[in-house]
Amino acid sequence: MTIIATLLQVIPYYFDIQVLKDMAGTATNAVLLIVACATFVGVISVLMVHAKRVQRRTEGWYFSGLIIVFVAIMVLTGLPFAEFGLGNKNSIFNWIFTNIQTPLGGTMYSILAFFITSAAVRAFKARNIEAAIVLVSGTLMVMGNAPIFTNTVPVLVDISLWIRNIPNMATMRGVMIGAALGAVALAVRTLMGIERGYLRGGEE
Amino acid sequence: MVDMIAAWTAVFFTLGIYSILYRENPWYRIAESVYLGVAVGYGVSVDLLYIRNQWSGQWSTSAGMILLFAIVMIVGLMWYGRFTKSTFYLYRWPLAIVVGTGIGLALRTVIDAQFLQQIVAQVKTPFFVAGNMGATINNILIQIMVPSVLLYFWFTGTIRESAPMKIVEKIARYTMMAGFGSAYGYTVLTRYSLFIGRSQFLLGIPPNEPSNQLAFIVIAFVMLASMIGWDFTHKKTPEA
Amino acid sequence: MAFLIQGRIFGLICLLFIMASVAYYIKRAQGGKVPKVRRIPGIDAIDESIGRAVEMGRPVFCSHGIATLRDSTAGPQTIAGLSVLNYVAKRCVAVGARIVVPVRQPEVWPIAADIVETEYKLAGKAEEYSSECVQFLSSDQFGFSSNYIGLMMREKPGANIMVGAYWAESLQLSETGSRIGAMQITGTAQTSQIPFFLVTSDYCLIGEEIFSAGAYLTNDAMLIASLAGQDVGRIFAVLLGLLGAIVFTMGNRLFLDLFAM
Amino acid sequence: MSIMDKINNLDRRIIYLLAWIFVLYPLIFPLGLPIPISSDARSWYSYVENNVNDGDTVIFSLMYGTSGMPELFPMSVATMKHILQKDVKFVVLGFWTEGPLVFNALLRQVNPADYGKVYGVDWINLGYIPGGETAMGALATSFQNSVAVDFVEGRPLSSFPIMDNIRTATDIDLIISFETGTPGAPEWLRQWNTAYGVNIIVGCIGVSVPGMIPYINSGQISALMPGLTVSAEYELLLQKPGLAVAGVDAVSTSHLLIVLLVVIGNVAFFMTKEEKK
Repeated sequence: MTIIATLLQVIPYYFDIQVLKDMAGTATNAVLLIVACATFVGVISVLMVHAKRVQRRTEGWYFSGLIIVFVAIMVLTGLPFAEFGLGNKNSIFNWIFTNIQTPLGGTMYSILAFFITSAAVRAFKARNIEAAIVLVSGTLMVMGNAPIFTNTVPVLVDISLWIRNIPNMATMRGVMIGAALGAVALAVRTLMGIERGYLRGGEE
Repeated sequence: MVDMIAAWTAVFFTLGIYSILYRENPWYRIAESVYLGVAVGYGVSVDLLYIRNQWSGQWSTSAGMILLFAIVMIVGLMWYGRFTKSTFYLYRWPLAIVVGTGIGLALRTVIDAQFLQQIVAQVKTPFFVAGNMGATINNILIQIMVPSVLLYFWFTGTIRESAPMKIVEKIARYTMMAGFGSAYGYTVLTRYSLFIGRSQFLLGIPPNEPSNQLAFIVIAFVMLASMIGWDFTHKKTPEA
Repeated sequence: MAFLIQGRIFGLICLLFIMASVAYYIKRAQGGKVPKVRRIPGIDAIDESIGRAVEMGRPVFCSHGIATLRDSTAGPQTIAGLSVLNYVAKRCVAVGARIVVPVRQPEVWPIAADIVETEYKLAGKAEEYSSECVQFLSSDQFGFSSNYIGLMMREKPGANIMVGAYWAESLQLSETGSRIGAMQITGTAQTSQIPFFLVTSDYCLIGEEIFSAGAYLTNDAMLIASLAGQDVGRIFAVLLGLLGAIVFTMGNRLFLDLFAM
Repeated sequence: MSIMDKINNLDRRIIYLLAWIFVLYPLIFPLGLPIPISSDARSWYSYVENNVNDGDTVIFSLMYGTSGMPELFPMSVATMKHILQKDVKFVVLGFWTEGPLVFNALLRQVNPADYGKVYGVDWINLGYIPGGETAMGALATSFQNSVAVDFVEGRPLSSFPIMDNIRTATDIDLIISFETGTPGAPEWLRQWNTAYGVNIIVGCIGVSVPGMIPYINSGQISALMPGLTVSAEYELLLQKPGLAVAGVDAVSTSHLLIVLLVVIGNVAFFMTKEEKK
């Protein structure tokens, strides 16, 4: 099954066969549907964990209760029945989305500013040559991005551009080519059925 | 009034997340739990809408497609076999299809974008650029660095341990440290841009809601006071 | 050439060549010829980190990234992460460490749960497996990471092993792990995230090392042999790039025409 | 414990507090630091100015959510203003769930009608298309099969005159993509550039920039707008200073903070090392 699905994607990419091309298109759409069907797997898993906590009144069970309540609200108001005023035009659904989910997402993302600072303070120390290289290139880059530095020392822009275009580009390209090789090898192993990680029978 | 509740709610959850910077605390746990609940529910609604839209799109156009749709749905339901002991292996069917498609997509695209295109770019980097010393040096550096990085990952055989490879390894490690260091430094900008965005939101700077500012001051005070007060009365320095 | 699509022929040749060399070495291994491999410190350290967690009486967190299985570049990384999970689960069950696997994708959850549960069953400890071992957190990227951070801050794992495709949450998770003093082994092929894993974790697998992690951990002859095939592809890539550039420097477009085939 | 030891083991929370101060202060009391203009901003400006011709059809794609807005929204607004000055048709679409939400926010900043553009004739909004890279590939083969109805009015695509001439990837001259992750430029390149040769320019967050450099060098991406600072420069080139210019002071101070902390950290590191000797 895995092999058929694989070939259906690969062959039409290299060979000009219209029938297969159409089949591949339909198959990809079908796969997206299959994946969408899995959506409740997550809900069930979350409920299994948190309903149990509420039931047993384990430490912090009221937080689990909070989770369940919000899952229920969002699932019910978000059902795709616009005819009954539900779905992405529902006012409760939208209110929660804009005033809770959006700020939470944005904040969570922005919290990285703090982490990147504290990690840099710890890691950017000239312990040895390699660490010193990280320190120098990292700090030059930080300076090259800030108008306060580039305005007084314009050459910083050229330096950081050079680092970006030469060592950084070389690193990314090397790692990328290597990762492509790794991915192909992994694909071969999976297709030959020897990489068991993802799909295991109960043998062993 | 309605706008105000909205502003205070948004500010509350924003600060709830930031409170983890001080330590793990109930404010964070509220924000975290609500986020989890909302996000799970939201994901479901997006997926269900997708299924419905697909059905009203191309899948309901002919009898053959409707039949296919039914088969796809049955396969989709097999995921749930996982939850009962007798049918748990059923989930492997949809999984096999999904994994196969993924590998197929990988095989057709990885080789092209991550392998060939990069080698083409390598080939287009000549060792000598007439009349441009700087570009010549840069190109030669690239021609040394990229193969070194690639060879660094060499897994098998004894060649990897040979003397010339030690030099390659050094070049590769230094290149990568410079490369990763610069990538790190560069990212600082993004992360701070995001935080600046959130700060503009908290301060109520347009296009954000001006009433955020008051909410920011009040809620930040309450959260900080409660956490620091608790630590103070319980005489324990919080763990970092 | 109407049958083969113009511009993709050379890509197909490369693909088939690499696949063939990988397959060749796998076949050769079946005949008993296994190449010697260099060690990767990060992979060797997994056992140490689990042992440390047990000593401290703390759980082990193991995550396989946040990607699906069907993304063309991130999907294989998820598979690689699951291979690592398989080994970590086996070790944890063997030494009695509590394992926690946070999952982001609904479609990946069943496999992750299956992998861990199977290891418990194989060791005859089926009753110790609970739904808390493999937790689905949220398909929202930061919903997932906020919950992961919360779990780490509360449970204070002794080891945090993350191998797979990560995006912005890489630093959120690994810096939190470092904050609570967990021993961290991380790895990803997402080039933009490697720097963060590199500076915050004890060991970091870079790029293709994650794909071979499964081979190293199982120590399966055939898996190891496939790495030799990968090395053939590596030499091929280096030669192609260098020769092509030399020819191009001399003003000949031979190689570029070849690529455009 | 000496002061230097303390600095070596600085409590993370002190760093966090400093970060708050260094960002909030310049936002409350703007410093008005000068902004030099880089080559990135110039090349983006000149690409849009010179390579987008009258009569072209452009895909305007917002591939980010509200979390990406601080960095990407200013450049999206500025580029939209730039595009609107030209006689081009544009299709708004995205493969990111929150894309339409962001676009609505963008409409509050720039209104195509002010530039004489008519919905359905000069531009159309197809909203969010789920399915990631797979859907991206499908869209390239047929707009009509991938998207049933438009996002604004919910009417079939055939009812809009603009869609008469837009059927497959070959009808598109340029993709402008603003993005925070996957799907993003690599997917666009694979499905649209490699496969159909459609040009693409990308606005991305700083973290994605190093990953984009190989594509820029190989010429697959025609222009790159990396992050907030360059957006501010672009706003100045366009002579429409906006959101990015306002935030750049805080960029300067926060970066200054990091450099200071790193320098102090290294001084402390070497001083304690000396002592131990």
